[in-house]
Amino acid sequence: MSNTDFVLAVEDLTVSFDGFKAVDSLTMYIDKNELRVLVGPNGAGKTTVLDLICGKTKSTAGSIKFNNTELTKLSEHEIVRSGVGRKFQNPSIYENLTVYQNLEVSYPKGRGVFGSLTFKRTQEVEDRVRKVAADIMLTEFLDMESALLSHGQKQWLEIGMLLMQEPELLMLDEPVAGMSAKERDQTADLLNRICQNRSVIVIEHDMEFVKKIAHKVTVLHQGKILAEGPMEKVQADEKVIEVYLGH
Amino acid sequence: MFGYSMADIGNIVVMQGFSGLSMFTVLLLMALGLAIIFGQMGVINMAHGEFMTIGAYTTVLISKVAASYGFTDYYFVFAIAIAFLLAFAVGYFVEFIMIRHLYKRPLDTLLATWGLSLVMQQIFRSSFGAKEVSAELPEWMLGSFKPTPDIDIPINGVFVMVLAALVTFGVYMFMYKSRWGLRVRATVQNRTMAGAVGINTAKVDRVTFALGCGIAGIAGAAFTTIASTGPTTGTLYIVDSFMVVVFGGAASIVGTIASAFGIAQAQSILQFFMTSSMGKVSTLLVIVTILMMKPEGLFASKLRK
Amino acid sequence: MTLWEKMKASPVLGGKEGVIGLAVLAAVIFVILPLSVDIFRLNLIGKYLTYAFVAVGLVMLWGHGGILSLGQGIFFGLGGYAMAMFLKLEASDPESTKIQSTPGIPDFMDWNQLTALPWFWEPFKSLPFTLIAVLTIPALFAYIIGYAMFKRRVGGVYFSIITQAIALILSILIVGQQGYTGGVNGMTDLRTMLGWDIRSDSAKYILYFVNGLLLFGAIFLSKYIMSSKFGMLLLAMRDKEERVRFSGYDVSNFKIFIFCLAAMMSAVGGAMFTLQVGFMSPSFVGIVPSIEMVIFCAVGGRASLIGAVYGTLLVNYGKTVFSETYPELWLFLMGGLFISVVMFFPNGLAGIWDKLATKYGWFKDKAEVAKKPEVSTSGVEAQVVLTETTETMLAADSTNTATKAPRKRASKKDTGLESSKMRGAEA
Amino acid sequence: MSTSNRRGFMKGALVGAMMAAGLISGHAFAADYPTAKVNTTGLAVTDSTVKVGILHSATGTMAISETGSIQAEKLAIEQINAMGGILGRKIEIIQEDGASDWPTFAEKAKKLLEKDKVAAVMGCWTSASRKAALPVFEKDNGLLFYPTFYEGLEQSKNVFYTGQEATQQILAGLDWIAKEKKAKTFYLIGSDYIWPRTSMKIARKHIEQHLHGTVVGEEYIALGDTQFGSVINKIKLKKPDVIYAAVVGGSNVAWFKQLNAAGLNSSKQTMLTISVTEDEVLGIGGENLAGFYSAMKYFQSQDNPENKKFVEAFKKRWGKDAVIGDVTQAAYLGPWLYKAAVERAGSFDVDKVQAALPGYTFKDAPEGPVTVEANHHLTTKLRIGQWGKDGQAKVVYTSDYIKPDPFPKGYQ
Repeated sequence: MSNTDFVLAVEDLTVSFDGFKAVDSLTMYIDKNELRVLVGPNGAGKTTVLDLICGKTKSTAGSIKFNNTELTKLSEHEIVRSGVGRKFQNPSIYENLTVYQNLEVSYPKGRGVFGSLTFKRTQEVEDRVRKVAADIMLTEFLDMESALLSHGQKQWLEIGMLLMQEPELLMLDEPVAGMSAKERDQTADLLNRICQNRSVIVIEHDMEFVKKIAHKVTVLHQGKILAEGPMEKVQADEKVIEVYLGH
Repeated sequence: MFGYSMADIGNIVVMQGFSGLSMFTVLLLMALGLAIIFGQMGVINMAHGEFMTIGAYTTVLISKVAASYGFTDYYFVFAIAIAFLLAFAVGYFVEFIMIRHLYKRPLDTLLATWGLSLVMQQIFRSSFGAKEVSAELPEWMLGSFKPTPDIDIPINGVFVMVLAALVTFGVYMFMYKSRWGLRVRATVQNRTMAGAVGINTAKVDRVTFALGCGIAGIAGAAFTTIASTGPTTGTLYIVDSFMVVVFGGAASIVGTIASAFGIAQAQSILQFFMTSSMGKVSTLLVIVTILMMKPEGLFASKLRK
Repeated sequence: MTLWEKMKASPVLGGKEGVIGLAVLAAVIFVILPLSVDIFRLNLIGKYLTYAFVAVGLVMLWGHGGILSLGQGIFFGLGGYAMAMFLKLEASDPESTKIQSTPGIPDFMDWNQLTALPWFWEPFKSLPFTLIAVLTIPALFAYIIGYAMFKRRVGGVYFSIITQAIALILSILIVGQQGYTGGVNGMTDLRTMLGWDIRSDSAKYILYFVNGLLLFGAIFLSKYIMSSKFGMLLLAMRDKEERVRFSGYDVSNFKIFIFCLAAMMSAVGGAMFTLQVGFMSPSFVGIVPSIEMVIFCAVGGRASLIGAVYGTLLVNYGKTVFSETYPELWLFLMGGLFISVVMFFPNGLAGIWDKLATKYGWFKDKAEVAKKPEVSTSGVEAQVVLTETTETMLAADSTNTATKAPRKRASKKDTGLESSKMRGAEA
Repeated sequence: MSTSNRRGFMKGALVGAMMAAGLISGHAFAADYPTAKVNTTGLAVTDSTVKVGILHSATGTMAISETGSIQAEKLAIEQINAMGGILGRKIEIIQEDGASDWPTFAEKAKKLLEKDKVAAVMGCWTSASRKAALPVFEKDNGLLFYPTFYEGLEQSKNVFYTGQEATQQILAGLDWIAKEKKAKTFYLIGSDYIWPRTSMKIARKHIEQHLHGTVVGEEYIALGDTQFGSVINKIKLKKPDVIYAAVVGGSNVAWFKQLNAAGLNSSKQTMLTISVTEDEVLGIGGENLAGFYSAMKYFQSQDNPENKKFVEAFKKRWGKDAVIGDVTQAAYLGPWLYKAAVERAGSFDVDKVQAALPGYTFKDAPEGPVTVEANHHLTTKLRIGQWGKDGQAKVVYTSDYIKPDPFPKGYQ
């Protein structure tokens, strides 16, 4: 495939599990600094798309280019190192470590075996941790064991861990699940802040929340794109209405 | 193969085929109970061999009792039933006092059941002495069946084969055709959900574990016809049993059957053409190599993760 | 800062408790035991301490990394055999083997009709080569096994059972290839090392102390690793492997490294075993010793380095004493010990110590205590939440960062289950 | 027993044994042998007692085999004590468990010699355990009485071997079977470790060079393997005149059961084994063995008076179901040989005991008189027993006395 100006170019992406096509010839482009939301009914293939991009699942066919680098052949850590960050549906943090340590572990230095053995906590690390902690509203909790955080705070912490890596593309799977209304608002602000110098893909069910953050929305259905575009346009799309109501 | 007549070679092929089948059923019987306990429940039961030994000693004792009443012909059927019940009962008890506290720590079940196996070995030694004993086999089970004068089909091999088939069928019916089996599978797949729909998961666990032990007891009883009975007999079987289950893909009973078949044929053939001990090593090496490449075993259920 | 303060503040040593723990262990190994038992018992303890190398490796591999290898006997054996080959060659000089058909080769080779030394034995005539081999051969072996498995993400129970099978294969091979290995008898009657009689009392004393120093070396190295970012990652991998991978780490490399390191430690133990006991046999390579070594570690506390040493000493001493006093009963006692440790004291001796220390407020400020080992009966895979690392990191925190406030939350007095319950309530 | 110079045994085995030994050596009283004189090297010998170690596996896989040895040694020691002990000193037993683990044997041997200072040790069973413990005995100058028939290739001044070395057990047996059964082709099968391998090496040389026969197959089974289908088929293909077997442990039971089930019973196949004694028969079952031959120096069924007495005493002490195999009898010799050696030396000092024993003939051994040779092995006879369904062997052949030759020329 040809090179593009897009941060992420997904073309003809297909994956099948025992013949069942969870993602079927999907083509999608994400711009620089864009915040894209993936919506769709359960089983539409949203999470699978993220899995494919970050290498958790291997594709059957098609290509994924990130800054014109083919990702489908890379292993997970190589994809991450090339600048893609992924947050999971359930908050995935190291519960035995403190908030500080969680962020520190995510700092993109000392990633090799020997690098990690000789890694030192420099002022640079310190500054970066504090800055991210401030972003995710956890400055006060830096020394707390992260298991003690509230559910919403854990979600933020995971986002913070991704921010530590300064990814160019951030993928968030249901970042506001289990959050209070106030936390949702804070998260929306957070997302709007962080997409200023990177692209973000979000999977979300909460349409109110989607409205607050989405630049563009992609509706998936049975592994295929049903509609794509700004929120208002998608909401008005008849196919989309049918799928959602008929569901 | 020069210097042998065609008839010789033909006979050997038949008998070798049987010996492969026979080893297959032995491995299958060994592994079935473990396939339930380890494969379905995730408990790494290192005392599996000792549950087999319970069955073996039961058979020996009953053969002695039967002999003193002049009732040696068909005692074996009773022996198998009692071996099952006894191993089942011990398994039930062990689950209750020990295993149920460890379900969330599978690797710890390995250590605890290792301790259990030591204790059981010493119980056997204290009760039956350190020496090996043998069950007096009924006349009809000795010797061989001869379709032609030059072909011998061991009757005890046939017996183990039939028993393995029956037990496998029974396990299949139980797991896939009975309400109990449904509960077991439900509990294994989603404990919380199973509990929520009114399944007594604790009881299901206990019965399932005990069932696996009971089947080990049957295997132990059957093996008195082909091998030894002593306090440490169980240790002869444990690694082979795990190999069969793991190689087959832990959660799959079909996998266990397939893997028992594959391992038995490989070992049987290799041991024919190499020395016995190198045949065994080669078989293990092949298994380990395949497992390294396909860690989920032969018949892993493909899940969309 | 005084030395004491420096040591206390060192994240590697693990704070005040860590320093005192090491000091006590050093006193036990280097002063109390040598003064209180005769050379026979001391040699026996030296033998136990060679297993402690394996246990220390397992603490990192299993306790911290969550990787349970049931094949540590492989590496113990490889190290031991490498050393035994050197010593056997030295004991097989043409003069003392002149009654053989082929003098100058080890006796078991002669019995097996070998007429020349096999090529792979030749280099073991050199002590430097042997010492290098003790470290590199097991590491290479571990690398191959680890690479094959971790790159394919074989983990958990499967890893355990495959390593167990490899241990079995290796022991059958050693037994089967007796012309090259001495078979089931192993390599016996090892006498001297570069002319130095390793069976003399003075040699036993020296070897005991060398062994002790090497063990401390292994512990310090482990402590350093545990307190580095590597140690933190190891824990992170044990609990959330996926997350680590998606933070840009090649998880398999870390696992391979720690597996190789544990293998090397086991091998050093094996080599020291050969030197102190005077022979090596396949009974250290197989399944049973490999599981026993895991149990030493479990009894001591699978996440505690120092606990592992005490666990090894306790179990082996128990084995010796019970089997002398109640030869017919000791299996009951051993079996019972294993069961009860797993069921009631999953953190082993270290866990018991922590409970006591917490209860009586020894060494710890209570806030730190809250983050101490939590075991878990409630966790997913075999997990114990760890001891030293978190604690040392915390110690480091308190010197580096000023924000201590949130740590002092009232609900954190209790450890273990209670506190996890409380967490549930808070969440 | 024609060589016995005594007649008229008293009833009751124990009393008989007491008297028997008494007649030979005469009663000794401790007062005649002051401790300071008879024990100059600091052994655990007092005015009234002498400590002797028993070192066998009471646990683990080898306990199956070693239990008989422990029982025989204890019986002999009790009998010796009942007749006044050694030089008027009662034997105190210190029993240690080798736990089927070779290093443990070394550890326990060290403990017995260095801590307990025992005057002698009855013990070890497998070669591996002996090899592990041997350096300890040599370094601490201890004394070991080792009961098992073994591969030879060893001779230590610190060990007396009361079982047969390989050539004693193998050569005469092969000669007999070659002559009796006109056997020309042999199939060798053994467990995969040193004793069977060395034995088979000797057997092969003897078959090829002296009997002018052919070895048509040689097979080794991994220790603990229980599947013999393929091996049996190989044997069927080769149709050997004789199977020569040295399979041990759990494999042994499986081997005979499966062989029988495959139709290779004694009516079709001649087999001579060197690894089946009455102890193994318990596990194998007489019906699976009936008609096969074992080559041993002793069988429980021997009907010489010394043996009858021994069997009676053994059953009285250890239960009527107890059986006695070759090694058990050899183990029984240990304490008696030790007693004789000490009394000949007039001292418990190891060096003197060692020097005193060679040349001694123990006339009352259950197997018949045996003589200790300068190489610390015994001159014995070899017997071929044919097994019956009842688990006892009928002795069908008894050789002349065979001198021990642990380093046989031409067989290495």
